[in-house]
Amino acid sequence: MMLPDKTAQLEEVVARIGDGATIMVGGFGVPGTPMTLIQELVRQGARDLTLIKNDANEPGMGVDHLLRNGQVARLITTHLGLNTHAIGLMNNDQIKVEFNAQGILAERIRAGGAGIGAVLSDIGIGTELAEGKQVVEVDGKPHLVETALRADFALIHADRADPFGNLTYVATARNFNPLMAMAADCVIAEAETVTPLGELEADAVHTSGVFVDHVAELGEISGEYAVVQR
Amino acid sequence: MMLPDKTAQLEEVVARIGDGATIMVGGFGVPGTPMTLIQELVRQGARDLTLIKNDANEPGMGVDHLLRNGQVARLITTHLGLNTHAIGLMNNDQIKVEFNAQGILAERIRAGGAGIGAVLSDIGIGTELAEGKQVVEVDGKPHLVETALRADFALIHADRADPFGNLTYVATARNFNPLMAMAADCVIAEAETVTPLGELEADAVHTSGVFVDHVAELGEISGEYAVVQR
Amino acid sequence: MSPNWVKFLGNTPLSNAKNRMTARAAREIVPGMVVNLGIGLPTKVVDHLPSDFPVCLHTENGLTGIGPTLPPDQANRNLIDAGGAYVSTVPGSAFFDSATSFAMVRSGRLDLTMLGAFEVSSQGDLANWKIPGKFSPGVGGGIELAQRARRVVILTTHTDRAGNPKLKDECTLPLTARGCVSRIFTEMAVIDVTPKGFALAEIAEGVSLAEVREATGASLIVPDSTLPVF
Amino acid sequence: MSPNWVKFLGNTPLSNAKNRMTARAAREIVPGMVVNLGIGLPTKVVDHLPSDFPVCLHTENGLTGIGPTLPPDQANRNLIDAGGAYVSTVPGSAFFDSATSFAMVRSGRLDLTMLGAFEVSSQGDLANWKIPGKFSPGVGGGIELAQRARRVVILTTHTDRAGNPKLKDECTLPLTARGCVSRIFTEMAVIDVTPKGFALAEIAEGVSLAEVREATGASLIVPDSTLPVF
Repeated sequence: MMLPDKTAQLEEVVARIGDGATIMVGGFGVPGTPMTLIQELVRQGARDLTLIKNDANEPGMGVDHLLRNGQVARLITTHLGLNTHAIGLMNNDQIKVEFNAQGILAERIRAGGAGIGAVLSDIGIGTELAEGKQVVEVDGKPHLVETALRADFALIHADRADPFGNLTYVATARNFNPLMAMAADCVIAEAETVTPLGELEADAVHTSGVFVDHVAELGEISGEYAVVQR
Repeated sequence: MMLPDKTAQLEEVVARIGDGATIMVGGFGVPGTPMTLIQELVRQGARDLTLIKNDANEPGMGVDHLLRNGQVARLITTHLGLNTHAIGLMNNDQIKVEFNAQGILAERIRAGGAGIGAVLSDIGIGTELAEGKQVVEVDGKPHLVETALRADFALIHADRADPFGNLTYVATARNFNPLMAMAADCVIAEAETVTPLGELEADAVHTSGVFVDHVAELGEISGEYAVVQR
Repeated sequence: MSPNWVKFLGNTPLSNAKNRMTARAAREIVPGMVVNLGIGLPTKVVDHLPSDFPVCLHTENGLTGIGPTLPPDQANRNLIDAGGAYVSTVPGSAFFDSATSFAMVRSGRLDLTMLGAFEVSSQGDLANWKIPGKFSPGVGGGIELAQRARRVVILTTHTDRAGNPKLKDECTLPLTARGCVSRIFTEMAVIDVTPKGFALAEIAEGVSLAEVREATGASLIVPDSTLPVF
Repeated sequence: MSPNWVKFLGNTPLSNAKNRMTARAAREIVPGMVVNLGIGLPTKVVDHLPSDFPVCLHTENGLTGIGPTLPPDQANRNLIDAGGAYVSTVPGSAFFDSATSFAMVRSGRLDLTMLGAFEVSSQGDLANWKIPGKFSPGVGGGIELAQRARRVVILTTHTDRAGNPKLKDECTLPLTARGCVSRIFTEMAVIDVTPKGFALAEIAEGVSLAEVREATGASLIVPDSTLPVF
């Protein structure tokens, strides 16, 4: 046996994303945000999207391009503090925003990726984040039902990949990427380098290729991935 | 700042385990089973233990020493197929055994390690493993409440460690170890090698030392870790 | 399936009934699949795949990309499959923990599993883990494989050691999962589970229709056309 | 705390009120702790720890073992803290995903967090994420840090920009978590949250008791003995 090859052209796989799709996007700030996949999604123009992403990047970067291009209807996120433009869209009801506690967003995505229906957590009880959520008692204590999240697509940024779709991440560019790479029907990974099968050490792989549907190697790394000058 | 040192003598940390303790033990078959920590627990003799372990190893190996020494009152596990001695103890009511679906045991331990109360899963609905479990509907479908598991102690086998307790595992010796290393009040790791701080690559660490309380380097690797001749 | 693989299978020596059965079952594996093979007969199926067949074998103790089984003197003490066999890796293998392993299974990333059976009902119910009072080693990973692999096929002898049918109107033993089985491979026949019950799909060389009916504990739908022989 | 660290802090230049306040807060960090420092003032606390102080700094975007912040020309584009600062590693740092990061927080592995505040009530309720109609960037990781760190201390100016007290009988803004705050450091005082309400523990050099009372929006328990000055 040999492992199947999932290398693909980035343009072709992004073309599968249609209007109305739900899309998970990796990244926490710049690190781990799949800037090139996002730019291609802007170019191809699918609309009425639901994005699931930790943050909305900063004005003029990453998913903010999708927001500016009017492609986003709904955003499930944890914090928009670095993107005043996104906050403006939210305050003007031009996008709907659902805020989650950050670790709960991570757990909900992981639950989707793990094929479980929900997790029960007491995080946020007594705050407005608990409003409208089903409550279940465990050991006599109230817990919120935090339902699993899955998406039609996940856009992932990896440092290295192999043709089967095994992925490794570097430093804090890992963040939500390995979780989202488990939780979508179609997982598309951009990788800074795609190495031949066998070059990634089996113990060091962060995401097994079993979770990944398509992997595309980036050519030049654009300036959007660079250190942000403030 | 520098990271705290958690290196310890194996004998001293195992001495903390008292009668009646609940103990998670890593391993799936031989790989990843902390044979040396188990042998020390046999030598020190704490009794009336509840063990949480995927399997009961094979007769005369690993946790079977604890069973033969009469130290185990209760076993939470998934499969005893390779240990007829353990099955005999169960059938004669000398130990109480709770069987879990393997992936659900993994999720329950992870939930304990993740500080969530339970996961909701439909695995086992319609089978006897569902009996007695609370049922909650998610999106109109019944799910079982699979409560989080935590333990007083976790006994972990790692390949390499550093003094802060960062751990790496090799091959299929990983299995339940990283999950259990998150889910106990006192996590004790035996490592085949303890390397100086900084020698484990930060991207390749499998368990952050934040989860680990004590780490002890093994001297000679005993024959119990070797390939089983069948 | 590409004609290439069919040609290869045509050259496989079918020296006995079980070999013929596993060779036939191997044709169930489509290029690109992720497959989990249960202990026993299913493991033998892999011997009928050519070395360049694109497939990913998964084992629930934490490996994607299983390579050939090794003799004890070449074995890696830390590398086993879920049945305890000393296996190897292939280029592109990846290791992961038990929670991640079952995340793959439950979230639908497993295209196919081949399992053994004590009983299969004509509705596709499976019993393969417990015989009350006789055999109760625990369910291991069986429930999740049966309930969540996208396709579940069974490899089993047509009858038990006493000659009693394993294919029945209703299972009498504790269930592993309901309605999960799609197809059954035995030494006598290939039988599909359909909304109307068992349907004979193929028959083994030298076996008569009357013999199959006699050995089957439920009614059998037989096509009007000539039955393919394997 | 070892006298060593106290001596060091005694030598720290306390050139202004905020520096004095962060230097005092640094003494809250006990050797061996795992600590998460919130954005803003809390981040400055680390400047008051000696280079060999044994502590592990955690950031929720996936790093244990934060090293010094780097200037842009030395920064790693993939290595930031949760506030977006380009940080570095120390020997023994480890990276992990967002789910694992909050697993640490929720399961009690975080000994201490230092956070900012809009309001703190005399019962220890904290509001620090939302001002309805003015400021609602999302809660990020704040709820989990506030609700689950073993000790939560607040670093804040004693009053808001308009001169209104931040320490009050009841919070009026949406809560982050109830009853979570143990101690508050301001430029004027160190105040403990006790079962009987706010208790003055220390007072800043040059600040009078009357001034503290005036700036505090709730009654203040004052010890009979001389107040330590920081």
